Amino acid sequence: MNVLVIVLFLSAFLLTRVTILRTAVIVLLLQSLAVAAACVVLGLETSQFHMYLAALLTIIIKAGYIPAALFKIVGRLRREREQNPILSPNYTSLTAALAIVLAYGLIDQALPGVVTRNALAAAIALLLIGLLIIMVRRQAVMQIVGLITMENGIYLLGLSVVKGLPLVIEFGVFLDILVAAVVLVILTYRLKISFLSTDTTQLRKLKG
Amino acid sequence: MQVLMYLIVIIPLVGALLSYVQKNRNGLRIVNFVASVAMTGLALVLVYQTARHGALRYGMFYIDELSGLLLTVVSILTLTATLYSFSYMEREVVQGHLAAARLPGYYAMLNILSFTMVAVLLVENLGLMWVAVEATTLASALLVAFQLNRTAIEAAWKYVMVCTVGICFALLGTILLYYTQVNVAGSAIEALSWLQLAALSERLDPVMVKLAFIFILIGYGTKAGLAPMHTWLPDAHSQAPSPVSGLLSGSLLSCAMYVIIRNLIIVQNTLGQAFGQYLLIGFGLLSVAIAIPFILLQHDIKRLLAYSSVEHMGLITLGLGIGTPLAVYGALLHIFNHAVAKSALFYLAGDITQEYHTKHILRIRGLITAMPLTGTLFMLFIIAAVGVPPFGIFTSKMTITWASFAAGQPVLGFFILLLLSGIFAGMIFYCAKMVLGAPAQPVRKAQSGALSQIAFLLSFLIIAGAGIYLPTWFNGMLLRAAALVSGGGY
Amino acid sequence: MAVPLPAPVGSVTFAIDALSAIFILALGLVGAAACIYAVGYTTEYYRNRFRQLAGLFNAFLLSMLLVFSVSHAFAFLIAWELMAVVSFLLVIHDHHDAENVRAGYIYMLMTQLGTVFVATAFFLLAARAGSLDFGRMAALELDSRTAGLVFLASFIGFGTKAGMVPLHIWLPRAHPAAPSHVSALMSGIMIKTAIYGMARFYFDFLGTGPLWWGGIVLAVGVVSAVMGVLYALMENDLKRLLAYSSVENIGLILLGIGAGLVFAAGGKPGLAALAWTAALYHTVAHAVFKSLLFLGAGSVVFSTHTKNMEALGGLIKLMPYTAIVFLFGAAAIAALPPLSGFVSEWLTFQSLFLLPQALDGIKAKVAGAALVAVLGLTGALAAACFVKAFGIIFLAKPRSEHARYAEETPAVMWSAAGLLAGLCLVLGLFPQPLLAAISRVFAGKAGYDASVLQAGNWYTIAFRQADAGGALTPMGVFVLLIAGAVIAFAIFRFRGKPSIIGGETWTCGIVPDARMEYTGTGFSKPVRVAFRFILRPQRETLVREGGKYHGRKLSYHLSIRYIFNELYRPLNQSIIRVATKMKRIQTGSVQLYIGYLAAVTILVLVWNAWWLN
Amino acid sequence: MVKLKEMLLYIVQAGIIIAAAPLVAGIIKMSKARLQNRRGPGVLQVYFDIYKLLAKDSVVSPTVSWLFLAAPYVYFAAAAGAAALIPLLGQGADLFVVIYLFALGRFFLALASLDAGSAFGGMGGSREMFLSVLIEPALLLALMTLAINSGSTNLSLLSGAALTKDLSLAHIFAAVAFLIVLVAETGRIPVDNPDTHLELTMVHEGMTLEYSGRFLGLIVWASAIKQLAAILLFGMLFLPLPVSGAAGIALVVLLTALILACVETFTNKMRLFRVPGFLAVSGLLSLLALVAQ
Repeated sequence: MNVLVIVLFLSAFLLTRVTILRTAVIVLLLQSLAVAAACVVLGLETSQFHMYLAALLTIIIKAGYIPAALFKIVGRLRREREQNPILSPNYTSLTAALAIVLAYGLIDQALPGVVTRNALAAAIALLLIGLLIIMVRRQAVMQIVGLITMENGIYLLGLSVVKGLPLVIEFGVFLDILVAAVVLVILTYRLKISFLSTDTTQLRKLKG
Repeated sequence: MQVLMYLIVIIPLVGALLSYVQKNRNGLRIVNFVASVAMTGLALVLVYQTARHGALRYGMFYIDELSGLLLTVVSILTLTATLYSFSYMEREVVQGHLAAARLPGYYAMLNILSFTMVAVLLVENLGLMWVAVEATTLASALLVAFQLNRTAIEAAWKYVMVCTVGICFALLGTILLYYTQVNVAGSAIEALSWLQLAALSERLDPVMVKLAFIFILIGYGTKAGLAPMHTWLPDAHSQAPSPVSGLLSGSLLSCAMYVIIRNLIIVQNTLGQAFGQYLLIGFGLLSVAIAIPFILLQHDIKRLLAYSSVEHMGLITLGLGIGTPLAVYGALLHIFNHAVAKSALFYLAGDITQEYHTKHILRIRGLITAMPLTGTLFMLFIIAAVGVPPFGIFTSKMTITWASFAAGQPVLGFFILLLLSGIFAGMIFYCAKMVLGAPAQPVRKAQSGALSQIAFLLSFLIIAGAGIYLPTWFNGMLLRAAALVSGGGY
Repeated sequence: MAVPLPAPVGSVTFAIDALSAIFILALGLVGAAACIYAVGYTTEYYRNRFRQLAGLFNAFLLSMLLVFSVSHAFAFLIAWELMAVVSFLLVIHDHHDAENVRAGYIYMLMTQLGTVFVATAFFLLAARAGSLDFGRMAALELDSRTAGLVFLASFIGFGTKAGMVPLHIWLPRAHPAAPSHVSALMSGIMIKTAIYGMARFYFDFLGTGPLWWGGIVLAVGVVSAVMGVLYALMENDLKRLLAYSSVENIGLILLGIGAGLVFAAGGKPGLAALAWTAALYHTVAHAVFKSLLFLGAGSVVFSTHTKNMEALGGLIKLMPYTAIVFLFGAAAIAALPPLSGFVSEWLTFQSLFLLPQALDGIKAKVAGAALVAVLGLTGALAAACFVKAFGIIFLAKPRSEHARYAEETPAVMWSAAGLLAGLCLVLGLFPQPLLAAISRVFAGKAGYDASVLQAGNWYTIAFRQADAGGALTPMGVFVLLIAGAVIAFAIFRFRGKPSIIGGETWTCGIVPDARMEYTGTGFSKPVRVAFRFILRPQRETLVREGGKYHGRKLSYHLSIRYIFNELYRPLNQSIIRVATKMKRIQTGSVQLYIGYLAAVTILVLVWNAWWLN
Repeated sequence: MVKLKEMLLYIVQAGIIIAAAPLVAGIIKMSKARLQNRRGPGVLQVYFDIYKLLAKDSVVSPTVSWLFLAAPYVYFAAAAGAAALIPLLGQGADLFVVIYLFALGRFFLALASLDAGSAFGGMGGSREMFLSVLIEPALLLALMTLAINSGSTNLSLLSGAALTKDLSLAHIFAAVAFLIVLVAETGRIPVDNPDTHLELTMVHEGMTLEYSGRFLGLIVWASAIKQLAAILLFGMLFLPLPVSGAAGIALVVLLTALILACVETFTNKMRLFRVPGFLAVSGLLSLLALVAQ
């Protein structure tokens, strides 16, 4: 479990530094795999069948379909990369580090002596870093990556505090994430077609 | 009854399927007309039964007075939106904004949207509710982007990003709530059933519930357009095709508010009223206040209406925050009134923009001369929307204000009134600019399609009627729903 | 009577008591005349939109009736707002004129602000009473702080509707914009709904209050009266002149109310009743003669298609009946005996004059005397104003083509106005029935004692209080005037039957021309100069070289600055400025939007953590 | 019917004042002439003037309407009515009634001045109304100083109060204040010049410029009545009667007439826009009187 936590931290941390979209998607893939692995580990611990099912779904959707779709887009967006991000990678990393510290602090504050302390911290860190990436990256793909990271964080949180949600709800959540990814991918294509770039900071026409 | 409930869920799905495979435009119309009328009719029957006989539960499906009210809103708006869509989309095609081949896709999405909204209302589970709410975002996102021009895509992007992030927060909150439930009752019990949660609520861990509610409120509040998470709202509502704008503003926001109310009931039981009150009143006041500058200085007719929605959502939140049965009654009534009035306003705005080929307020003049029926109705609906009798919004607005005074918060009540008059100033100003005066271009009397006129008049009758008389069963339903919310417990 | 409304409003009760009855009486009188008038007025003018106009007009009447008759706060607010919106629609009836739309907008906005305060007043009370019903509110004993707040809120709220300075800015715009028979109702009755509201609050709900209530009302009344009539006198637009005159008359009514409050606070129940009687009598009297004047103005506009007085003149010969009824109105509003205006003016004078009795000390004396002097000033200015109005419009030669080809209006129009003219005379000569009705208002009200106002007999009105008293015999004055006229006639015929020789007006040898006549602007000049410290007149003279033989051509433009309107400008500008600044938060950046989301979450969490401790 | 008898008393009183008014006007004229070292006309001259005017034909402009012809009657009736209400024989009436009867006459005369369409008439009317704007507050203030103590504005009570009072400082202030108003109200120097026909200075005469013959006769007479009524008011209210009864009243009237003549002789007519200052002095004195009581 601790290995997974380290992988998760690392992936989140890496995300703050990458500027090449393809690399970001690869990191996301790794991260999702780690989450799936966490599911399996938890399944072993609790010997609940539906944890394996959840792991499978995670692999299929978050480590399978979504990265595939993103790879496909990224393949089309040859010249796109994260240029002049709103917050430079160094600062972003710094903030991410702060977020990790904050995560640990929050857990010690709210749930002192919890068994899954590290996993929880990783979850919160993922959540915060995902949010951070959405806020400080211009590229549409990076934002999608941030969103999925955030989602992973919440999922992990669910895993570590309540051993996952009931199965029906879990299904629904996965379905939603799938559809969300589809919608976002479609919109990214459309961005590319209409704006000739997937830089979201040019979406400034609607204001006031 | 059970069949009824399933049918209400299934009909839109079937409608979506049939629309998608339908190539014939007339067939498309018939399918959608039948589907929307059938769904609305059945939903109203169900609501009436609920109002008469109390809550009904079948498996995961549940309907009580609160969801009954929202179901009324959603079904009526589905009907009017569908009716209005016929002529609106037809004209879009005629004017060349849209390829005729995309119409089946539109109607399919529209049906899916109403399916998701009905699902939000009928499931008896916070988790599934979350799923359904997220589904509404996704279903409507493609509708927002339907025109596929730059602004529409921009709006859709912001819509999806902001709302999904928000809804992630809501998921976090829901998980935390689940955590408290598991802690108290173990995992044997039905997870995240809000009936169960409410029953357990007094034993839940207050600290966690507090945390959960903050995330839930901010998460669903994003969806409900509460400031300062409302930023996506004017973009999405102004860029969507007008029937969709109406549906988004009228029923989707209401659905998000409904989810907040469901959570609120549990939280209030655990924490007492004060905690939720502070948050709700804070967000409510901020929403009403933040809408003012945007309404005072606005050049886009649909954004004007969208900001007005922000304001109304704020008002509803205020009503919930004040929390007395009277205030909640006012808030619930306001949900209903606002939905009917605002959707009709969006439809009318759609007609107007199609006729004038612009959304810019200052380029629209002399509506009442150029489009007598549309212009008159637009003015009346604006008057209704700013809360002037004899329209329903006045009653609900004043009920909320009065409740605030009666609850011993006169300063808050006064501020509500004052802020609302700021909104009033902007809305009436731009309304007068558009509706009155002599039209700039030579007058060519334009009319909307017959079906859309029916939709307008239906909305008008409802909103005018609601100001004068509420049927006893409906009123009783509202009262019981209000008692549910403020009394806590089912 | 109770009518069920959508809960939680509950059932709405209707109750007509003595107070409502007086206002309903005025509404009935004026409404009937306006309806008859409309038969003639609307057919010609609004053929296309006749149906809308008629519908809205009747809705307007209904809404005012509701305002006077409901006895439930929520229903009152509904009726109140309904009245506002219907009259707004009537104001913008002729919406092709951008000026009207602007007038309507300002009206609607000010009314809305007023409603904020009216609703606040009602709800503050109702929250204490635990009920929205008037009866429960009246039965309530209030602590002085709440009572003070309710007083202020109701005064501001109703004052906006009444058009008291400085909340009057909508009135001179909106009243002229509406069709004339509607203006008549607006000026005659609608602004009186505010007086009704004040009376309802100060009699029924609040009871006797501290002295400063009356002080505030008196101060506002004085400013309204003087400023209103000054602006009226400066005005050359006939309907605006009448509208400003309404501001003045509201000021006079407020003087009565203020004096009533002072007396009540000072423990003089009899005088309090007297002062309120003055206010209520003036309310009815003003309703009648102001409607009459607006109907007359409507007839003038109907025939000449202009409201500009400088373009009128000589209508007394072309429209003789309209002229006579207008003259009645003008004389009544100038408070000339034996018409209705005089009776209320006399009552108001009496109550102000006795003001020192409620208080001790020199200040009260000076204040009372000053108020009486100001009332005298107002009366004289009003007389000047209506000499100007009648003289410039109806007398001398027509000043433009508009006036030259004017024709008398259909009989239905001038006779409707004639009814009101008759009422002016009746109310002036036989004030007793109305006074008796008014005195019923005070029955059983603590702090008021109507028995002071005994009608000695059918021709005298009198009051007598410990060391004060007064009597007025309008009928006697009338008889004396008739006798005087008879004597004058006798003197006139003293040396046989007179012969009258025609001869042009002497104008130093030139053929008289309409352009030599005194203008409205000229007529009001002395007052303008004397009051220039308030009116701030500005003039622009444009000199243009004329033809070879004509010398120079002068065009002259005069305007006055409305100092109270200038109060609003900085407010307006700062609102716009702040709004512009606030609009910047919606930058369009999706990253920032999510930043807001994150920020508010953190804020709420921090607040929560802080709140826990 | 007691009231009928009272009414008759009023009318008799009005008749007396009507009859005596030209005489008082003549007395003022004569004493003014004497003060200026002229012989002047006899005291009955005003009667002769009116008698002559009543025999003359009237020249009436075709511009005018019935109002022009009716105004002299109203003016006369109002003046006569006011005269009847001074508490001599009759019970007197309310102060405000007298003031507003004056206003009634002024109102119609000003209207009539606009009717002929000449610039002079309009100017006269405009100025007259302007002066009334200044006079009325001052007049009311002056009278208020008396009324405020008696608790009534009934003239008979007021004059009773004046009679019983000693000549205090306040009383003198008030008397002077009223005198100023009296001068202004009756249209005499320094506010207006009753003898001028110079366009730019006339006020009252400007209004009546278009009247001739019998109409003018009526107006001249009415003006005299109004003047006498005002003088009586002053005398009754502010001067203690040295002898009771008719002789006392006559004495008071004579005295007031003399004062007026003196004022006219020793002052110049002032510019129109200095009149506000003049009447402000009156107001100030009244206030002083109020405070001094």
